[in-house]
Amino acid sequence: MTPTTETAAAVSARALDLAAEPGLEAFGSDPWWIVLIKAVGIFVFLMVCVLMMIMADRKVMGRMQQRHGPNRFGPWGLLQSLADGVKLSLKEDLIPRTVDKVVYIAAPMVAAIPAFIAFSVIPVGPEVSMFGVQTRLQLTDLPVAVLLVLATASIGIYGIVLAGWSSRSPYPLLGGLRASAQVISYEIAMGLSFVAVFIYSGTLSTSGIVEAQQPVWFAVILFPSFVIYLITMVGETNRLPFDLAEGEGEIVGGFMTEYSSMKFTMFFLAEYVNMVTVAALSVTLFLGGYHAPPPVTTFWPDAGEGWMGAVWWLGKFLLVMFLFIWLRGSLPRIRYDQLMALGWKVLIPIQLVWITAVATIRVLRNEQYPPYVTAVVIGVFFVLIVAALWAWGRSAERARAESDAELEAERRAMRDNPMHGGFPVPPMTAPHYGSSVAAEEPRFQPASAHEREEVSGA
Amino acid sequence: MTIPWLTLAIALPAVGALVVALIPRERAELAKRVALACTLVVLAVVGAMALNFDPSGPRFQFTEVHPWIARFGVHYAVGVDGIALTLIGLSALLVPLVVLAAWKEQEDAEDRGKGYFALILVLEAMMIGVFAATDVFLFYVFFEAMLIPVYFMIGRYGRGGERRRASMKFLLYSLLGGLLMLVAVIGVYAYSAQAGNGTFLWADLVGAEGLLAGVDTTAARWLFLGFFVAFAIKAPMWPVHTWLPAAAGSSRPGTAVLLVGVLDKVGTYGMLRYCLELFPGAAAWFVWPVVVLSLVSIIYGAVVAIGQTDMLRLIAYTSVSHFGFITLGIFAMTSQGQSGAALYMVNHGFSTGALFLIAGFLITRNNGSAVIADYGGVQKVAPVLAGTFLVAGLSSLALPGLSPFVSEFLVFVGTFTVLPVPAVVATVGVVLAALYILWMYQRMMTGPVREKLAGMADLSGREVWAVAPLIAVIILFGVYPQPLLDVINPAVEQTMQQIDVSDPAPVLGVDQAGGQEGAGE
Amino acid sequence: MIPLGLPEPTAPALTTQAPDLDYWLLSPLLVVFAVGVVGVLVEAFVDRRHRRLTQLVLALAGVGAAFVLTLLQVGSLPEQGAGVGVAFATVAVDRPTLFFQGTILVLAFISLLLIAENRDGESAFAAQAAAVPGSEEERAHVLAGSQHTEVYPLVMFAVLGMQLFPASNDFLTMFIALEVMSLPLYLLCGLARRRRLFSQEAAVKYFLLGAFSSAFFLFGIAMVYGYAGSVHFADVYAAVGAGGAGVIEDGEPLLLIGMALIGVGLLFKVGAVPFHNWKPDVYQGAPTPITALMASCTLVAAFGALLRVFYVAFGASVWEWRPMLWVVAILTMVLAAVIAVTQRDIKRLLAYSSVVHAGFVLTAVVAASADGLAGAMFYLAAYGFTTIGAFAVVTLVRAPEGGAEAGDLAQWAGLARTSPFLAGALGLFLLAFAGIPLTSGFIGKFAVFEAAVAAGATPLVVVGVLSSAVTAFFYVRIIVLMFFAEPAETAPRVLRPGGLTGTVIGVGIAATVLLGVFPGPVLDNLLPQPSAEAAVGTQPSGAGIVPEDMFVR
Amino acid sequence: MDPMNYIVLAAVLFTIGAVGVLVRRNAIIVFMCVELMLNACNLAFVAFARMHGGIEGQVIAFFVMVVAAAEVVVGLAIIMQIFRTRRSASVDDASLLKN
Amino acid sequence: MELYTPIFVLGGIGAAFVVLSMVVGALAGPKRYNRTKLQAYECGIDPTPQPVGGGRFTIKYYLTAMLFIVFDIEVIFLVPWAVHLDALGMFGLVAMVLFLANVSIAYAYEWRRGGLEWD
Repeated sequence: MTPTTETAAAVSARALDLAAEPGLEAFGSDPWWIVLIKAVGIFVFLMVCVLMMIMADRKVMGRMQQRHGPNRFGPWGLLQSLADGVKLSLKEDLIPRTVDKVVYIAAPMVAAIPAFIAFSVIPVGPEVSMFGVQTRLQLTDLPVAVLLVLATASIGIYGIVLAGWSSRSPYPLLGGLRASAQVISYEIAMGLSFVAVFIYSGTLSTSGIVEAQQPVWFAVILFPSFVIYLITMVGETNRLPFDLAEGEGEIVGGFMTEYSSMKFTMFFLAEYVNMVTVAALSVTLFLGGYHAPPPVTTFWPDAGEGWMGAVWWLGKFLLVMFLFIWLRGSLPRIRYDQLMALGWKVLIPIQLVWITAVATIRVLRNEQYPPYVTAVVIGVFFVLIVAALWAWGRSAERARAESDAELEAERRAMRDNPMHGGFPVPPMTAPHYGSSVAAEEPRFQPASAHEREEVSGA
Repeated sequence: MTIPWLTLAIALPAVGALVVALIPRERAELAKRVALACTLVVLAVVGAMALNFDPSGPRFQFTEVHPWIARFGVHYAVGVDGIALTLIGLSALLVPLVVLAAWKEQEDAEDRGKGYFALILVLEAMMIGVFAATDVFLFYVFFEAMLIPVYFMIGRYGRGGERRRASMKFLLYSLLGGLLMLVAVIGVYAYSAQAGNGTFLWADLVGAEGLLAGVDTTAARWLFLGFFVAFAIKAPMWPVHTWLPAAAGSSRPGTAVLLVGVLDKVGTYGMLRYCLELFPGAAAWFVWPVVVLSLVSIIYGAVVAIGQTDMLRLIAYTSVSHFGFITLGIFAMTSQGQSGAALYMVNHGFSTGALFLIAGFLITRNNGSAVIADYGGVQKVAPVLAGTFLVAGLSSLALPGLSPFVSEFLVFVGTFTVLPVPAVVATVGVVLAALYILWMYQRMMTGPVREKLAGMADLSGREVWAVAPLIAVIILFGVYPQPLLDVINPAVEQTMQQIDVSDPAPVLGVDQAGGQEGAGE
Repeated sequence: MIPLGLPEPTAPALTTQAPDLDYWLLSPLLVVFAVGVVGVLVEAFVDRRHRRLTQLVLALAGVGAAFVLTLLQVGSLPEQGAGVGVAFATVAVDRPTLFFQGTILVLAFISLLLIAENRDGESAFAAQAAAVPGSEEERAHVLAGSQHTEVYPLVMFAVLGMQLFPASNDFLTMFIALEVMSLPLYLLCGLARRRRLFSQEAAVKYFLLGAFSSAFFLFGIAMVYGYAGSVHFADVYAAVGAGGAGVIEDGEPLLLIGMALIGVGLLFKVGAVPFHNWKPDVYQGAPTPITALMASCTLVAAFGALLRVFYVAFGASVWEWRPMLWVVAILTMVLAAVIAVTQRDIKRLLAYSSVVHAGFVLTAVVAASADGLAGAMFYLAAYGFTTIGAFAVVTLVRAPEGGAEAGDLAQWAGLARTSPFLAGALGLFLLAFAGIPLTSGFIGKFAVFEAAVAAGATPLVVVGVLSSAVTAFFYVRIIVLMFFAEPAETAPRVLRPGGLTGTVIGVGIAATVLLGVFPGPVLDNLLPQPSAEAAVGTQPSGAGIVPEDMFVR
Repeated sequence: MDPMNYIVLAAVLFTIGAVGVLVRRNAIIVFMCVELMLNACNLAFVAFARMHGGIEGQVIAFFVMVVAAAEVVVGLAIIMQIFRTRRSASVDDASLLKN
Repeated sequence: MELYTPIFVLGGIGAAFVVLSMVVGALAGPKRYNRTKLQAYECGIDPTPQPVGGGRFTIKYYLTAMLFIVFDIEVIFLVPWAVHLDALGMFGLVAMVLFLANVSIAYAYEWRRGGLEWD
């Protein structure tokens, strides 16, 4: 069964040939110290981002709510989150007696570690010279880079679910379940929103996608995808208005209820790192990555070259991060059923239609069909969408009318008979303790056992 | 255009069965009449056919060959030689008599016997078919399909509490045999296909130039065994006879008549036609085992018969003994032996048929009891019944002047010339036969009349009509067997030719002892 | 070092030429699939009251149309060669395929009639499968007359899988077909209206064991793929002939393991011992119309696939797989027959009988000849009709109280007194199972045994014959019970066969008798014939070189 | 690394799954073992695809994933149903049909 | 392997940080035993008894999981198709439209029959 060494070598060689992906030559050839520098750089960047983000969160929120936010520690309160971190690490580390210990301790790690990994494929800038070595401002790239991001995000969910499960307590369990249901629901819409990007880029590698956004960003030509991505991005990271998993009002702290000290911090950290990652991904996929925005390039062709690219990238990235805070500051938390309905009944169908449209138009153009065919197809899609919207509106109207009528009927019944609908007053037939009056016969006989036997299949 | 006699004889009762089955239950009387009429028409057809049979003509006459399943080389092929013709005649004769005899037997059944008569007709069609088939596959189909009507006749319309068990025993025994035979049948086909032409046509298979000539010895012996076991079960031969007494004891006498009188003949007929002629070499090799088994059957059947307390079972055991004679005659491989065996098949049908029928009359008169001890002094109250019973019984023990004597004699003669010792042993069976028949007669018919039987009626007109033909035939062929022998002998001759055996040269002038010594050396 | 990064292959071959799917040759499959899909839409958008009728009409029309299309394709096959490969040769349209598909469609049509039977608004299926048995919710649904009309689309998908299963020409398609066939059946098994706990249990068992076996099947495919470098049957055949694809040296064990595991998967579907354990439980627990569907159509499809795999893909290594099938066939025939004797429940008994019959068909598979193929095909068709008829009769005999089917044989005693027609029909079917001449069962048995004997497997046939004597025992016992025994104390309630069930029984009887008396047209015209030189030249012991001209390669 | 190692790993995983199916009593775990077996098959397919230098094995892996997903859906539905009825997912408790 | 090495490096750094900080947190924090602290939080009332395995939750979640599986598979098929759409051309488009139509039918069924309602 074992092949001889020659055969194995030959096989490996052929496999290597296959692996030679056009476009990825720039990667995989860095010296080890460059890799190390980049990796440490990314780590530091993430940590700083998280600290700043927490601070910014509170600051911006404060401003939006006509107050100052933290302003004591460090200049303008910049070191506030660092202080928070130190404080958390000095708190008592509680492990409730009932928990499943191994899983309980592993859960925060499972949540946090993958969060770091995802950033490794984000292109921050073009090729630059780093200590005399030509290298790209991107840790690495893969033929399946975007899938790596999705995969790490999915693994992160395990952390949440396991945390909820291992706590052995109702609130964390509910929180964990809600979180996972929410994340997987939005993951589909998110994956679908990538598909349109892949159609246009023809590759899954992040650097390739960025390159494909010359001269137009995908956010422009694939605007619906972009919008949906932004929505799912918020859903994926459990941020307001979608933070049902830790909805303080109903389920205390969600899956984090039983956690304290550094373990609690890790979930927090994971959440913010994930925010950073999805924001960076949105920049990569839709906002042209490190390329300078089109109007700028017309008068400054080299705007996105070298380290300048990183600056552009950072600007876009901060914009998206600001969006997170903005949303949090302006939108109320939605109900869970609304959340699921939005994911399943709105985002997914829109995506399906949109992808079909994109693919159709793309293929029609590739195969050089005359423009009027394309126009007709677009028209057909348009009509379909309008029809769907109309039908949807009508059915929604009907449903509303129905429920209104029901409510009205209920109200009328209430008016006629105050006892209607089983208002919680003790029934007249209830046994009256200490009373000599015997309970009346129940007015409705429960179905006889025989009859039940007959209809049940047991 | 020639008349397809055989197809007619097969189809008529089949159609009749359908008609009878479709007649509503309330009009059962009509159904019986239709059944009787149908059997009589069949008898007429068979009779006409017999008259047209030319003993000096080709071996198979009235042949018809139509392709049936081309893929397996199966044909609907029928034709009769002398032996088959006599057996078909026997069936055609017995069936109307059974119908007559069973006229009132099924009154208490739910469908008032309608189904019973339909089954009899189905059975008749299959009995005629099985004897007429000249295609091995067709033969097998009839051979197996025949079980089903009999199964229902015993199980549904039988008598006694044991009938379910008995019918099941009968079916399973026969089915097991039949399935083994199926392997052999398939083997025959496989070898014929190997020889160049996959077919089941009997005529193409047999003989020195036949398709089976090239089968190697071992294979031929296995194939022979496949057929033989099935036939031995059917025949019934010791030690696979045990289903018969149970089946006969649990069935209505009419059923028993057909079962023992005709059905079991299929076994011996099959040995003669298929075992011997398809595999002559293997048959020769198996002579001694078969002869020994035959002798055991003869003696065992007779001895056990003596000890029976139930007359149906007794008659069944006598048949075991008689079938021993038939197989002995067949495997003696002499022309007298085989003629005798062929003739015995017919005569045994007559005599046993008569015995069963009369036993049936007795049983209906005595509240359904077949126990010998329940009878006594019958001849005083019902002399005709007793008389016919005596004649039938005497024929069964092969009294000279009655037909079985001729066949038994021929079997002895044929056997003695080649197998003297077995022949001598077999004579013990004759002595024992006298014992069981006469003793039974003595216990049942003579002596003081039993109380219950005091008011017993003698045979009614219908019953006389049912038995008289049999008695007549027994006496007729006892005195003058030549017509039968004329028909049978050419077939036997040709059989002997096919299997390449000839009678030993007559040993004129040399004394028996010398001949024996010569044979012994 | 193998790089973990998977290569993106250079542009796949699809790009150079637009793939051509012969939609005409695939039309029977497409029609059934379309009907299934439309059925789902009907479930979604048609008003509850009209659903059943709509679904029924759709399903019957779809299956009927597919059957007509199948028939038409017999004419459009090329004169030369066995047939054509369609859709990149992943689907083989040849004579065996069409015969199997036609048989499946006819049997499915009959089963559908049985499935559709609806007495007093009460079908054989649960009112609401999601409701816990015995709960108030269920009661409410029963009283409201809810019905699961999803049954029809599910059946259509299962039929689609069954059609594709014997037609698939590579292992991947076959695996997909296997799952498309099985998954709806798992669900359908759990939908019985009465004895829902039994039914759910049957579904779980069937599902777990089925998934288990398909995992074996899949791993076998992986091994064969490793050996041959392709999952296409023709390539596998070539690779087996050439001793492997050359990449893995000494890959013989891979092939053997693969063959064995694939065999396990297929034999499970067929229900051969020792992979038969699911059959009695599932047959007993499932709603009887579904049992009928499984006992007939699934068996046909599974054997179709088995034959194609062993005759086409592994046609060059007959000597490797033959001993395995010998053992399996003997075990199947003997053990199942012996166990069946002890059964007291009619559906379990029929299930064991189905196992035994699978053993009989296996003897034909072992033959590895044109005759074997034809014999198996005929047997399956004949058995399918008979078994559907038998299960149709089972649906009519109900326990005296509660409306569940009278499974216990004791309750069947004396059935002939009260309902002679039903008892007669069942008697006929049982006789056909037992292989009595003038029924289709006999011709089938003859055909398979003949093929086996011709291929030198006489010992197998002897075993088969003996076990069929054993099986005859318990068939006959039922007949004895029905016809000769006194009616039971608690006589079963025998429903009058409605139009649909009556039709099913009638068709069963007609097919059983017709195929028994005039099998010629089917045997001579529809089944593959041994080629002329094969008929003359083959020695009995030399069989086992699978004839080349029956299947598309 | 010798690609054959992947095959061995696949075989080991497959065996673990198979043993799990036979040994474990909880229907859900049995079911997960089946999924493990399917994934072992996938590994084998992909490894063989690499050895043969084609993509067929990878494509098959895709289809297997689909099938596994469909099986999960159907299987969960069935197991949940019996679980709701019995409040137990042990395959030993499902013994009404044993004879 | 080279393409993947940096990922492991980054993952290693992340893991080291996470583990380290958790250990530090565990060591640095005070340890003051208090029985109540070790109980699960439930509004001050004793926790509802939980069966081993975390208890049961509504079937809704299973349903969502199944739906997710179905649609995730759809995405699995869409991704390679999208990447190679230009090469696949019209055939690819038609094939995928058919596929999406089938999925949509299942989706419509699910929607109409209330599978997407969360209540």
